[in-house]
Amino acid sequence: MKQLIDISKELFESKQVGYIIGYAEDKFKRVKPFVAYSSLDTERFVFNNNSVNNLAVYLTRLPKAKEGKIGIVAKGCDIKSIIALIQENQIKRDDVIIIGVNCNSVVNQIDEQFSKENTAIKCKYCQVRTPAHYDYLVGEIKEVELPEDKNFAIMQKLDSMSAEEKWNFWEAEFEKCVKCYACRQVCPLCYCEQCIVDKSMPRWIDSSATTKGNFAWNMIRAFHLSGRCIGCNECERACPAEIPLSLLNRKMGMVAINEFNYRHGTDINQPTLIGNYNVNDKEDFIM
Amino acid sequence: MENEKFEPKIVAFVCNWCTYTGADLAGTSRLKQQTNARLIRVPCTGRIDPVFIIKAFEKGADGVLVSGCHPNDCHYNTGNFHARRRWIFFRQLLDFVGIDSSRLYFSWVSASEGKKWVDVVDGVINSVREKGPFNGYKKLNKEIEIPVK
Amino acid sequence: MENNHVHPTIQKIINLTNQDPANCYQCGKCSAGCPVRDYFDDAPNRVIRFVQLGLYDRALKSKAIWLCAGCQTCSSRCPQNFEPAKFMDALREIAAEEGIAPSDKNVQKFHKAFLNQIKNNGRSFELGLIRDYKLATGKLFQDIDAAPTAILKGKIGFTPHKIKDTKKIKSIIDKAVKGNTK
Amino acid sequence: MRIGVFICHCGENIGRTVDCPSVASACANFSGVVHAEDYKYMCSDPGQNLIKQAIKEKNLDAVVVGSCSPHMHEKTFRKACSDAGINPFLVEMANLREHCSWIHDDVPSATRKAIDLVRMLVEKVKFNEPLIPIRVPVTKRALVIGGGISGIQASLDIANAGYEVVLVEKEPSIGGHMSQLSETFPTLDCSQCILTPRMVEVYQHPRIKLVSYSEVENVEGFIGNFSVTIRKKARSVKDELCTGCGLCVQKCPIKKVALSDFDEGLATRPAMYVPFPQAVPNIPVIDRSVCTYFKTGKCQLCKKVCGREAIDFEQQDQLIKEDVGAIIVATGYKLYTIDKKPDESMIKGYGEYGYGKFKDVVDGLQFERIASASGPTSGEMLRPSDKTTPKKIVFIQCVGSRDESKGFSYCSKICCMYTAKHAMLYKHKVHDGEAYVFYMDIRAGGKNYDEFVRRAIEEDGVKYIRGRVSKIYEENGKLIVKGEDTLAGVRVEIDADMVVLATAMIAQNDSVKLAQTLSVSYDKYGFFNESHPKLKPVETSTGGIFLAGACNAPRDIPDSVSMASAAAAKALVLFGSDVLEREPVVAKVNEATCAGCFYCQKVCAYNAIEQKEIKDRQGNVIKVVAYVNSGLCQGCGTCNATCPSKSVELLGFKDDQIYAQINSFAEVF
Amino acid sequence: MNFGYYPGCSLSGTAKEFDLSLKEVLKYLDTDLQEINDWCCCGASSAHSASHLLSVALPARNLILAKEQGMKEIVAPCAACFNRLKVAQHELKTDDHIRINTEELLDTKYSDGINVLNLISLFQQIGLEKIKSNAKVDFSKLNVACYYGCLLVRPHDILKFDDPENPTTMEEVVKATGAKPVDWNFKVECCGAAHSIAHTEIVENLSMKILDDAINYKANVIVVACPMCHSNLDMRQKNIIKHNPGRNKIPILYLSQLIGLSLGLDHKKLGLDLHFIDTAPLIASLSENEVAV
Repeated sequence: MKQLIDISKELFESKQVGYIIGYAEDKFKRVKPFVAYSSLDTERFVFNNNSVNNLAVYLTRLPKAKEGKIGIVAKGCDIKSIIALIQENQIKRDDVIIIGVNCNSVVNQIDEQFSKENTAIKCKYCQVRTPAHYDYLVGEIKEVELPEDKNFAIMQKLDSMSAEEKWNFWEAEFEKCVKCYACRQVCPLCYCEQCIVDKSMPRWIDSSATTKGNFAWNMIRAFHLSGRCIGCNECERACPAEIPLSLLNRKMGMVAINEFNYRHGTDINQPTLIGNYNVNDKEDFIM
Repeated sequence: MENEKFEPKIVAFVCNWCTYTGADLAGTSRLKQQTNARLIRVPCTGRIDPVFIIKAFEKGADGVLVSGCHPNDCHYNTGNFHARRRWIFFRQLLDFVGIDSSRLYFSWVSASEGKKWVDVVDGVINSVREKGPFNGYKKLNKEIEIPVK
Repeated sequence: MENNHVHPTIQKIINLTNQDPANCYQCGKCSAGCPVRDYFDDAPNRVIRFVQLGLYDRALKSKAIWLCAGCQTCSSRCPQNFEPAKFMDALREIAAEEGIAPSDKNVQKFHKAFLNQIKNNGRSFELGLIRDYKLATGKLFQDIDAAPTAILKGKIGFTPHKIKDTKKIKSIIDKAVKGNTK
Repeated sequence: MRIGVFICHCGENIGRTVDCPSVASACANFSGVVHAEDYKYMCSDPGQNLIKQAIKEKNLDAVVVGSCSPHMHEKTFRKACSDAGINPFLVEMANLREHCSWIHDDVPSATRKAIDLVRMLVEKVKFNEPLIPIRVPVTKRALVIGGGISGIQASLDIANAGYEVVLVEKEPSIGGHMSQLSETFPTLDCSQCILTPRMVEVYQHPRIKLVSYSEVENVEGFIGNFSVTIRKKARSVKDELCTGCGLCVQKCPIKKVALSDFDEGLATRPAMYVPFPQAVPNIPVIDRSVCTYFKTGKCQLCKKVCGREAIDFEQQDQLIKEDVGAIIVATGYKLYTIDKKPDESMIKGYGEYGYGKFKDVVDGLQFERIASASGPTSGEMLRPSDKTTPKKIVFIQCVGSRDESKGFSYCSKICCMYTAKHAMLYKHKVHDGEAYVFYMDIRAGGKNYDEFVRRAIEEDGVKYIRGRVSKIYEENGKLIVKGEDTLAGVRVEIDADMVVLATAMIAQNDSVKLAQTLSVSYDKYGFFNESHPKLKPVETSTGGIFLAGACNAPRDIPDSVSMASAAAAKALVLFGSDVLEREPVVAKVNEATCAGCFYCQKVCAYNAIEQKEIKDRQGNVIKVVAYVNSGLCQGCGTCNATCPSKSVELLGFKDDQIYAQINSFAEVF
Repeated sequence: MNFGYYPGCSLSGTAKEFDLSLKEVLKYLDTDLQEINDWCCCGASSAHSASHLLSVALPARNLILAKEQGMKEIVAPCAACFNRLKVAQHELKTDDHIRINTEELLDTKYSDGINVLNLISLFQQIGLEKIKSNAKVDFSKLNVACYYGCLLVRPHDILKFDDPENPTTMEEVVKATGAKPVDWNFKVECCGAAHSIAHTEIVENLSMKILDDAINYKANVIVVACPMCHSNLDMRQKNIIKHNPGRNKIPILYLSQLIGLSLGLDHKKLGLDLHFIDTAPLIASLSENEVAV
């Protein structure tokens, strides 16, 4: 923690940053996103198992710093979002200073105590506990115990179902959706100025929260994130209806890996999956 | 109505240069086919947005066919390559939510493949007919029609 | 590569070699470079041609398929990436299966004797091999001058090295050679 | 909106299977349709007049014609409606013939389908917008890339028609491979004798700007409006001062320092050189890699002898810009030199033929130089190793061609002819010599071509052997050629003195890079692709760029010259008008909603999407959005489908237009 | 260094000296060989003449044994064995049909992952520098014709070892001993191979051409890496001379024997006395130049 605060202070004092996005505790001792605008503010910075939020979302939401760059405290997974944003022209690498943090897993249910059972889904298959890309690196890696990947088991089970069973599964899930768009708001890669769901000429997706419209919304969102989603799972965490959105995004992520051996947000210079092609792309499904 | 023989509704999105022209050739050659398909002409398979397909299903299509130029034959050089990459994701996504691949078909049909076009269209119609109506959306459409008390 | 319109013999060749004789465009490079071609009745490209024409019998009765040394010079130089050496192997196998008498008995008897050695010992045992071959062909005096030197120098042992699991080897060979499943 | 629907019977063609009157009456009930009628032949003059009349009488503002394929009569009906005052892009066609009546038998269901098809387009047309054709001015000036016979021909044709040409050649001289040839088939006239006058004509032509020793670096813009950057490589000689006296070349002390490219490595040249005596322009080049001055800082002999002070050791590469309206690509071919197989494998070409190992195994162009009067042997038939006359010579065809294993699967087309020519030239010079040709098939399609081959066999006694050679090895000073005569079924072994390999014609090394610079497509071998193999053989996929000669596929001189003239004609057609009109089916960006992810830019095959900065009043950049250059956009709509927020849309096929069609594809839901 | 070892039948019989010399040289170069327990014959050219399946199944058995015995890399000095093992590996990897049939026949699952080395690639792994720095005998006057035969280089697509028309890797090894490789025509020509017994006349003719060319290009010795090639060039040479009187003899050495000689190892232990064509004159001419250690 001291390391984090020291670096942050130094960044302010050397006038390199305009503000730093990080985590701080509120008066109820809950860890929340916090923007430090001065050296003094950085005293409040914390990082622990409750630092679950993907702060990269603020990079496109907050106004640009008046002077200096934007500093951001980020876990390995969050840094993938930052790289993705750079790959997609949303920010320039030179405009951010990334304070990477070694991460020892974060909570799933923020209201409950962190434990082996209460560990976020993404941590169960995390490969970037030590970030792969950063300007500064703080914190230490400790041994962590991970629970089994139940999410994956559900995905496999779904894969083995018949079309009708799958449809029924999702119908039951999507029925619950209230179109609050929390999933979109919390997603660092949902940076469109006007979302397709808000478009009325034509209205591709019913705006009322009917199951039909919910199907369209969730499918289109998953499709628009195909080959792009970096798996931070903030959408599922934010969903008040507890729809297992991670299943959709993870499925598409696996397509990207299996068909193209591609992981978005791992390399700034890597050509994006959508937007490029290979003449030898698989086409066994095309008559 | 219930006893009426099921006739599938098929929407086909085809590119202007290869498949649409191939379908023209099927016509000029008087190659007979079933009447279930409705073609929507777009310049290129690159123009075909997956939302079109979702919308077609929502509107009652029992099957959707997407067809364009063979690889390397695209009138716009690379449109079909980009389309193909999208399809790889989209069809697996649809399959995952329960719209399986026996309702969504893809084909390359060139301007000279009138016969292939007929085979593709009839093949799709037959297999969707065998599969039966797509009730998923029909059920949801009904739900909307019921007035809320 | 399965196709209904293909003749069963061609299909068998395709299955055994993963290549279609139609690929050959008869340039003759295989025959030009074949080291044993001068001892053949029909040049390798002709044997392929027979098969292309459907004259399977002529191909299967050809001496060439038995005299092919398997050196693969042809395969490595074929401009069509066809492998005549593999093709010859397949024809030999088919000829044996169809009970067509080999047009070169020596070669066939040698191979038989060789496999017999493996069957009995799991390895080839040269003295036994030579003995078996000579008994089969009646060429009792061939190599009579070389053999004693070899034996004298300890190059040919008197007793075979047997492996432990000869039973297994015997059953493998019996199954593979008779009831080829492919 | 007031829509008119017109249903055509096409005589019996539609009317037989589709009940046209009931289609028309069904359509009359569609919302927005104020007029619907059917007629026997809508495309006939009375039919068109019917439409025009209805437009005026019913004050229509959109039209749907249910008739044949839009590929057939879209232009006709758009024109008719335009005459009557409707914007042509407010006209849609429902394909009731090719896609309905001709492919169905059952009248009720075909009629139902016809109604659906019309309805879908009625719904679409409601969202159509009037579009105005895009007009772009034409720069009436052409760029020709490559100064071989194709480039020369195209340049002369365009220049003689009165337009300026910039001719770029990467070598120090124009002339290309044709200048290396001894004599040409099937007439056996001297290649240089017919070529050099053309080269001089190019040089002296007032409308041709020859830029030699230069390469095209970058191309921007679109049909009628290209901006080209050319890299002029440093010659170390000021071309505006040099008179071509040749004194510097004579005095250059580094005489036999490098192998001559022009002589295919069979002769040497000095560090300061002109590739061959008739070079155009006749300006020497310093090969900096071998020049003593550039290596040690001493010598400068050339500078001392030059009376014009034309030598410039400090010269740098220069970038020059040219604006042109059309580009002709005539970059030609390269001979497969078999030094390396074009893949990662460790095979080095044709090891079995000993090419590169045995000095007397040469390729086709090397033989041309040996046979040429201007060549290293002054045309005397002497073999490279010991300069003796070969008494037995073997020619092998299809080396690298029709060879999937070590070369390319295509036929190089010209080798049959040039091998016959080679064998003849040999026999004409060595009367008592024996010439053998190993071939697989003789492909001599062309005027007087097969007669030429027969002449080689019948009059000159060249022995043709049908079969490929398997191995060549050296034994006691002879090259033993092991082949097979597949006709006789016998092995042939020839103890030859010299062997000539007719190696494949392949694409230039940098052809793919150039294709990418020009945004034209290319095949897997690196040859540039024509737009249509039959009907657009000289056009490329990019408007305003044309192909000539062997850069498109293996091709001989007469074919290359005719293709060059054809390409020139295409450029001249373009120059025939002052402005170009293009269909306005192009993409357009909604800058308000564009988030600047630029996925659209990635998928665009035409580089038509640019980045545009949106600034506030103080001039600060607020955001960067996509911008479509409508001159480059070809209207595929891939950007539209890729854009997640649908901020870029393809005019004529906008989202609401397609939505309307999907929304109405069947009667009952 | 440690490698698995698949000697093959010949090395335990007619090519005894190949086995002897290889082991002797490797001992000197600190390299251990661990023989695959209970290996069987690879089937050589006879198996693929009788059954395609058998030609895969026999090598597969050995590969499976090697894996079970914890080996990752095995050396197959005999070119024929090397070839059969590599080809079988390739077929098992690329053709599911043959893999399933093989597994059925052997009653075991096959899994890929053994790296098969031939004699030359073994020495490449050990390091030519090691041979060079340990060379004790002056070979500078020795002209060597390197003979690869068929099976080391063909089929190239599968073996991926050296250029199939003009290989040079064995020359590199020979150069490390200080000897001079000659550039000749028939490095990869066939000697008649398995016809040695059934058609001696063919083998004699083919081998004679090879011997002639080597002598023509001034070679003092032919070096081989294949027992079949050796027996054809060495044993058959006697009859060739008998049938064509007045010919010169040329000794045939295994590559391992040549290296052993250059390392100054005991001639008897290298099995140099076991050849049909006497190697003594060659060795004698060398020892005149032997340098003191």
